[in-house]
Amino acid sequence: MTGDLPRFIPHTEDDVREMTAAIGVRDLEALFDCVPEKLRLTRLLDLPAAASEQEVVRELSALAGRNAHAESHPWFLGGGIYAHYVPAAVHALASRAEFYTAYTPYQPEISQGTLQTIFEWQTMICALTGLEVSNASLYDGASAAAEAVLLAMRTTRRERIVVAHGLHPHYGDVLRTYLRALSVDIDWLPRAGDGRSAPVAPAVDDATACVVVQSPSFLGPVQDLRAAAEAAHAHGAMLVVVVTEPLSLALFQAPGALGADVVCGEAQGFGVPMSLGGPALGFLATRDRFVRQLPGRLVGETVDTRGRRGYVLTLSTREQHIRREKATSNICTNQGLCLLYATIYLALLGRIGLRKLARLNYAKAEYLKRRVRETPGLSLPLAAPGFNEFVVGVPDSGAAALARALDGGIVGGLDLAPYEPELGASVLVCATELATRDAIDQLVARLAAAGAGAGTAP
Amino acid sequence: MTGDLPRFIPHTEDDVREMTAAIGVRDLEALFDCVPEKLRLTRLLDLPAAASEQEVVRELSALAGRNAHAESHPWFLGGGIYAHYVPAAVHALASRAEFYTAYTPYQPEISQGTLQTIFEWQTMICALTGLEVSNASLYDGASAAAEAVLLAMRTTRRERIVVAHGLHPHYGDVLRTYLRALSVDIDWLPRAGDGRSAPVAPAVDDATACVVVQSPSFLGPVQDLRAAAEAAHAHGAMLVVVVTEPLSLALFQAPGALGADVVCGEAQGFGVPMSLGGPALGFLATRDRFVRQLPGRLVGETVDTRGRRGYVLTLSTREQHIRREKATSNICTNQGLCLLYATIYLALLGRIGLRKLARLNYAKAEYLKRRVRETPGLSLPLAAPGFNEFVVGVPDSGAAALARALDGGIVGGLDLAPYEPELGASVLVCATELATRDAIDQLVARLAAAGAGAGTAP
Amino acid sequence: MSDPRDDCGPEAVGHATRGITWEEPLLFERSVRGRVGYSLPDLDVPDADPADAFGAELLRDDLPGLPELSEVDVVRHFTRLSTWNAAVDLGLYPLGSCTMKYNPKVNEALARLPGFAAAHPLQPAALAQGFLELAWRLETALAEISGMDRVTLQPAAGAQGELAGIMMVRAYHEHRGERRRVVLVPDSAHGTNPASAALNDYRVVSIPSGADGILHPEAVAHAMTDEVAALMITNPNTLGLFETHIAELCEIVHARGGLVYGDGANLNALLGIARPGDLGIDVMHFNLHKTFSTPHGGGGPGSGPVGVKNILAPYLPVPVIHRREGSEGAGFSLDYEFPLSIGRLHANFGNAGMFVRAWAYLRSLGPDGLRRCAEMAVLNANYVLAKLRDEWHVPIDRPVMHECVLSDQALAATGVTTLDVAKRLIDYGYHPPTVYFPLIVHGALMIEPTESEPREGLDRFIAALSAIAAEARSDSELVRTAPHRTRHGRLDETRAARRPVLRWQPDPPAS
Amino acid sequence: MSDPRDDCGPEAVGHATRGITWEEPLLFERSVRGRVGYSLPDLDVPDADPADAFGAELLRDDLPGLPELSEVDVVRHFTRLSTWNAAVDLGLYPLGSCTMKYNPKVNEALARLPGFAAAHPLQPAALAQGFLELAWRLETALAEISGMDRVTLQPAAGAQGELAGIMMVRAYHEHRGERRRVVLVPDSAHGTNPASAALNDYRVVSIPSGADGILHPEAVAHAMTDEVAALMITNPNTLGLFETHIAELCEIVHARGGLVYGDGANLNALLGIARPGDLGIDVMHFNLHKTFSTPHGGGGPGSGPVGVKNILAPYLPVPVIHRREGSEGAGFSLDYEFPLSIGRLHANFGNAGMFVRAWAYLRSLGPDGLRRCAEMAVLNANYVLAKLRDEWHVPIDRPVMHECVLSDQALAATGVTTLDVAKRLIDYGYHPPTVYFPLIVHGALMIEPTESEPREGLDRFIAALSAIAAEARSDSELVRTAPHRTRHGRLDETRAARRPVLRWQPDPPAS
Ligand SMILES: Cc1ncc(COP(=O)(O)O)c(C=O)c1O
Ligand SMILES: Cc1ncc(COP(=O)(O)O)c(C=O)c1O
Repeated sequence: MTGDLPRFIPHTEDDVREMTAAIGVRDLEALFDCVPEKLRLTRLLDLPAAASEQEVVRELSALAGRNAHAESHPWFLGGGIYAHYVPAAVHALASRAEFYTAYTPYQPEISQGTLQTIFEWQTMICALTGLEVSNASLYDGASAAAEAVLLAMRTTRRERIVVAHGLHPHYGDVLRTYLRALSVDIDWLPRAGDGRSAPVAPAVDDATACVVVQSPSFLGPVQDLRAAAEAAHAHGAMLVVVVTEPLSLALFQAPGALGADVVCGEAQGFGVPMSLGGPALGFLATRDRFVRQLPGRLVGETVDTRGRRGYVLTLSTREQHIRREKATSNICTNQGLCLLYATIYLALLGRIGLRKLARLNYAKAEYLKRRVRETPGLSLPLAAPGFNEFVVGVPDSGAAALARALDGGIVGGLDLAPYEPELGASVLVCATELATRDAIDQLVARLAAAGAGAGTAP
Repeated sequence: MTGDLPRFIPHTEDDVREMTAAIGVRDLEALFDCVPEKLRLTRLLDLPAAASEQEVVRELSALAGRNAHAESHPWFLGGGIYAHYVPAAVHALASRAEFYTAYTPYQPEISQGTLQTIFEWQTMICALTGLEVSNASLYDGASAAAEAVLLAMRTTRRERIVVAHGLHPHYGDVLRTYLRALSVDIDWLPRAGDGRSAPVAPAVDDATACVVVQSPSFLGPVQDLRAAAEAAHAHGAMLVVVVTEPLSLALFQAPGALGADVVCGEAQGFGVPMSLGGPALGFLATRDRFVRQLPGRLVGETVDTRGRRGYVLTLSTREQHIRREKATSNICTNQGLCLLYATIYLALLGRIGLRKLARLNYAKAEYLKRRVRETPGLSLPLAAPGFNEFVVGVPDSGAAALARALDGGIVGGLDLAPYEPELGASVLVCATELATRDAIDQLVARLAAAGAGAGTAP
Repeated sequence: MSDPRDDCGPEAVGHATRGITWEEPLLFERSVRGRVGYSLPDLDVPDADPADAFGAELLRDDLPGLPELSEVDVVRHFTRLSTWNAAVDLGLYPLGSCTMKYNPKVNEALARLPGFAAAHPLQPAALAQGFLELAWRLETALAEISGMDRVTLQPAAGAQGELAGIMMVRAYHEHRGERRRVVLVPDSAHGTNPASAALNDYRVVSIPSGADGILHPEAVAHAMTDEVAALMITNPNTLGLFETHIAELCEIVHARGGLVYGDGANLNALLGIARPGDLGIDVMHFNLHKTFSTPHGGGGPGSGPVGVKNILAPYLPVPVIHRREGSEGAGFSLDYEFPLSIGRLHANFGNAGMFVRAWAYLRSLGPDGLRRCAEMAVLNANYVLAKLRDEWHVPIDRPVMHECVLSDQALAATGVTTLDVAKRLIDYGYHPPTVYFPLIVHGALMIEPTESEPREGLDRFIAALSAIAAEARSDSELVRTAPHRTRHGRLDETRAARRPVLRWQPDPPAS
Repeated sequence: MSDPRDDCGPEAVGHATRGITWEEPLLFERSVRGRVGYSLPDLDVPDADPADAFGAELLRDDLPGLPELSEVDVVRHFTRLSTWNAAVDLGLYPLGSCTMKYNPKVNEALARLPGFAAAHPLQPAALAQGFLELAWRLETALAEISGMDRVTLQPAAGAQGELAGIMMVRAYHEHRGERRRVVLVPDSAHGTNPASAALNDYRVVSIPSGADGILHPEAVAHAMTDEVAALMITNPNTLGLFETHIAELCEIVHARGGLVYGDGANLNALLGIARPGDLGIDVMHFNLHKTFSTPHGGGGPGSGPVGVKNILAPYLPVPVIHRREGSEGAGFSLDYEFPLSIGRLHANFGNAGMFVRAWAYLRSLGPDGLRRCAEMAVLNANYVLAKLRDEWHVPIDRPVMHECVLSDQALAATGVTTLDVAKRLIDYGYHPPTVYFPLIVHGALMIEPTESEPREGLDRFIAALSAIAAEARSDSELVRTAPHRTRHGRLDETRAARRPVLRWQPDPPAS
């Protein structure tokens, strides 16, 4: 920059002179007298010199230009973060400075906009999960799953966990990380032939705090939640259901209605930009009786001095700023703005639209499945039905098949080799409302064989 | 769309039923009984069927993708609309719905945001032009120039106009269009050798309503405004100065200080997106004594019932909604939102920044000039100095030279053949703060000769 | 709070209340010497001193009139200012004749795409095919919607459209060797109509509306002479009434060699229902910022395309967008070969950014959606009328189209005027309707709900107007001193006009 | 208006007033059967009935808990809600410990570029080089700023950063065969510190701060045993004081084999002035949403990168971004080969969108600008303290760094508490400071102006606090019943906790 002061630090040299005088210090340097001489940095930081706004825009636009994205390519890559269309109204409203330049609504009289939004979110998450209480977001689906397990351990005072096959592998990693310090024994169940998890019943015992089941699973199949609930409850354990594609909640029976005690996961699919997987939107809902074990912020209804309805943060005795080492979680800053995105999105899609959208996703995936079935060289290794994502067996290797798709300008899905090697050459593909029939036909042709074009479609 | 109702027309079929009942009509059809049967359209309009939001985004994004723009190419094309960097804060603030979904502030108590902004704009335009009163925008620079001439004709009750050479040719066209119905005699002055206009003095007489001088001229040169003012005033005529690159006002003496009675033109350069030339921002300022002849809206200061300062639309007896056929202009809807863009922009750049930016533009243009001078095959046909834009003589033809630039990914300027054929093979090039030294070197090399690369730069 | 100035009636009605608002002075009063709100790149070329070329006296040495502020100051300034406005996104804005419909958000996002927002009007047509195609499609769609043969998008707003239209009328007559000097304008017309005619040096003759609020053939026949170049008509008119005699009126004018100009400001009521071209209109303007949902921007920009019948096509402003079939798909170019053209009206294409929004809107609605607009707009206006008919005076009580007009006559005894009602509506959270227009209705309150308002929203608005009527009788002072909830009380417009203060000036330094 | 509840003192001070505000019910109360706010593409493939695969009982037949609204309803709903918030863009938000600095607009625009906002975490590294380079550059810059050797960006907020940091500490000790069970935390620490330690199954031992508000070597030495895994220290601490004994404290801990965790929430005060790594800190977290200007989003998202010295590098969470020099420039890949890694903390990269904003911020400021942040933040805090020292009780009156802490003790006689002062500040247009934290100060008012506030803004804030102190003495009722200007009066938090209503439920149908 032309040696100008930073445009968003308002102090002029006159300000500095008068303010140091008012404070009674010699100069700016003197403000740091409390920092022992020998601890002070005696050089400038070794960082690139300041750039002007137009240069910063150029630099970062160039970096952005070197990333593929769902608007530059037909997109079949899911695996926990989903490419859905986000209505323009969501961005327009979430960009209101009163929302995004505020912080946690500690002072309700001047934060009702944020508080009412959270209350609306809590209400809709309860409706979608079939449960009674939802918090005001957690970091992401993975930490939400870990917090759910901790909630179950606190509630049951047990330390054994059963994890059904199909939990997102990264969630599994995060769960291990969160539990490392605690002496927890985790039983990871194998996969059944149809792609679902092996039955949980045999694994549950009276020492089990909870059974964790992701449905639809990482590989796509919808799991048998009712059986899992019965097995868990038979031993006084809790059922934690994990959801990574929230849109599936609009199609399938609410996990709460099938016996889940906690439903948690990732709500990015509800109108939050993919943004390389973060900021995302962890959610967690449970039953009223577990509310005092709930991690994170919670908003409740109350009245003001004039008897007028309003909203406040409540039951904070669960939280770190009051309970400190005895808190239900250490979370403080959460994913509030993503919650706003999702609340606006759900308000727009609503009772009817969200179900229609889920059906649309299902139909696209089913068509893709059919085309896979019809196409020599491709296979459907897993028989269990799912929502908008499933495993496709490819002739050579996942990497090769995806490279062919990319040659056709298509981001074709996720190579499963690093995740489920025993599935052989396969990719995880996801079809949302953004997938056109033409793109699907192209994808199938390219996954199947080198050089093949959409021509192979009937 | 899936046969759904439009998402932004809220009526449900129940609403329709109950409302028609309340009105006492049979059905919707009956609401149009007042439209004679035989005049009604008996078919659906022949338009493409409704598309979903995601499809509309795809379609229009594809169309947008087929236009070159200042972020996709180094940009040296000006000629009345200028590529300047617009700070992100301008867009962020101008996107506040309270600004852009409101209309003309007829009701001041609920429109102070818009009114104060206009008052601030009026103040800054007065400062920039060196005049005393500014209106709240006109359609664009061309209609502003036409309105200025009409103002002068009303004021002087004369019908002869002298137009110095260098008025933007499109402005000249619009002036002709506006004056066609009135019996006006327009004297178009020729160009002097140095690129400025031939002296105006000889052309002015006692029948002359005004002298119109654009400075910097369409071809770049700064004109002799003082001489024009003296010549005009000597015969009781007014001097109308037209400005198409408003940033030049930050570098040069205010036209008002040099004797201009009206300063008008295009303010797009002040932070308004180029947007293919519209919406643009016509401005017009004059002296207090001519205020009753001013076209367009005007905001003034006043107080409310509690003595608190506030702003209102004022002196509207000039306007069509009061004066009808006797109004000073027929304008109603103006370019309010563009005025907001420019007011925010000027607030950010401010007293110091705007001058620095002008100097930056000048330096870039001077460097480009120097490189042209040094480069065999290129010439500077016009000697008179200017601001950030000037004419470059090229070896073969403007079209060929610009095609070479485009091969290098550069939008190199405007081919002057259609505008100033007698200048021979030449292009009008403009260098703003967006032009990097490297791009300038590339441009010069490519304008000069086929295949030449930046290599030719020292 | 119990102060009636503060609390306006039952919550059921009061759609607004009082809350905290931030104060904010003028930019100039916030300015601090040396404060920086800009950031400019370093010079990567040698600096150049303009004094070398111009000499100091031609250069400015300072810009004292501009402020010095940081980005933080500026952001807070305009964010706060914005909170003082009413807006469509905050609530019903039933400004009659302005069609303040909701502006779909996706239109804004699309208009901001660099391919539109950062494109230049003078870039070669080959580099602007996407824009030219969009503009061409929009022209074609507007022609179909209106029943016109050709459309130009150039006029920047309705009034400039009128100007262009009347210019074409003039060119048409002149080309046929006729020098007609009169334009007929109904007394209910918007001010821009006579103003646009006058700008074309036409003498304006006003035609009285009938007692039923519409034009009658006799009135027009009586005024129609060979001197008359055109009749300017607004249909539906400014009372919200359909001009049922339109066909006959056009015949009368045409019979004497005149043309009929249609003011399309109220086209919203006719979308898919009837087409001006089919009614006999020869030339008309559209207001993209009304009928086609481009935002009003706090006063503009608008966009006023003009549609014409073939007889007027030769006179269209240039350039005209031309579509040619090419080997690989269609191509678009700019055509200047219109020898009879009235010329240019805009330095470039007009308000191009509005074309993008309007086209996105048309694509979102399609033929059924457009018709739905008209139906719901008319439904809403008639619903409001039906619910208010008993309590309020309705000067001309007939079924309306997109808007209805009430008057303050029923409140005469209370001393409460239309202006008072408008101001009191603000306390209830509504932007007031258009007031005192059309001029032929004394104390007019012109209400245009548009199709964007849901039924329950109208019910609240209706309840507010009823409550105000009651207040006028029970506590007229409360209404006459409104608004009470806004940051400002009623502003003194007379004072502003008597002692005009039109810009900020620093107080003389108190030395 | 003269009601003191409505008009707070001289305009000079009152930076806020009352204006109109729109009411708005819950989404669910606005819902209307059959209303549509979505638009979905037609099915271009055969429809498929999930019942065929799942049978009806596994499917949902309705979503009664969700509303049915049009886009207009939704836009008005959230636009109105937004107007009920205080925000940095509206005014000073001096929430202590949260560093509510201004969020430059360009950062938002850049984070919304499709190349960032629409990119996927699992796309091949080859298709995400721009992002990986940005993340790598940010890591490198944070390391330089903090004096740490390596940085991970994965933690989603400061608290998760603490968790990660303490996990690494734990892994470090365990790898050396040590099983230490205690973490030392000063009594002035933020609640997340003990909570994070506890999540790692550490016993938390609280260290008392000295009378001068900082930690003393004796106190730490006294608590330091071979059982202690780490000391968690916040520097500057939550009283805004620099821990002058930091070097000695670190030595004490290191001498007994412990490590020192630095809570970087207050790093803003040290930018370019001193580096935690040079002070002896072994591991620390950054809060990008504080120090590096990413917006607080109404509660989040934040971002809590963690920096470590080389001794802890083997334990960093995976994946780690790896940079390799390639023929045509550098390339970036994801490295999972960290056998001793604590593992993953986030399903993906962490809050990547915040990396973009933070990097844009760093590029905009450069080394001089960063130092300027620290200087102006510290200048502002000391200025506020200097101006309020006489009127307000300052529990520990020493030169501060980025924030200062007052208490309500001076008002004890008036019965006005810190909470009352906070609420009354709202009437003056300010978001209240952090209250009742740090816990060691009774009735704490923790004020962090940050560098974003101009001097005259601080003067107004100071005047407001003085005015409130005066009001407390002259009309304590006015302060104890504040706020008065907001849409809501003081809300009953006790009732909310006693009878929790945590979601909306329809009233039982009155059948
Ligand atoms: C009936 C009528 N005609 C013409 C106009 C002028 O249109 P514009 O404001 O776009 O110039 C208006 C605008 O309010 C109008 O209501
Ligand atoms: C001193 C201190 N430490 C830690 C934290 C926790 O950081 P975060 O909210 O980002 O999780 C905070 C947040 O307010 C804090 O102020």
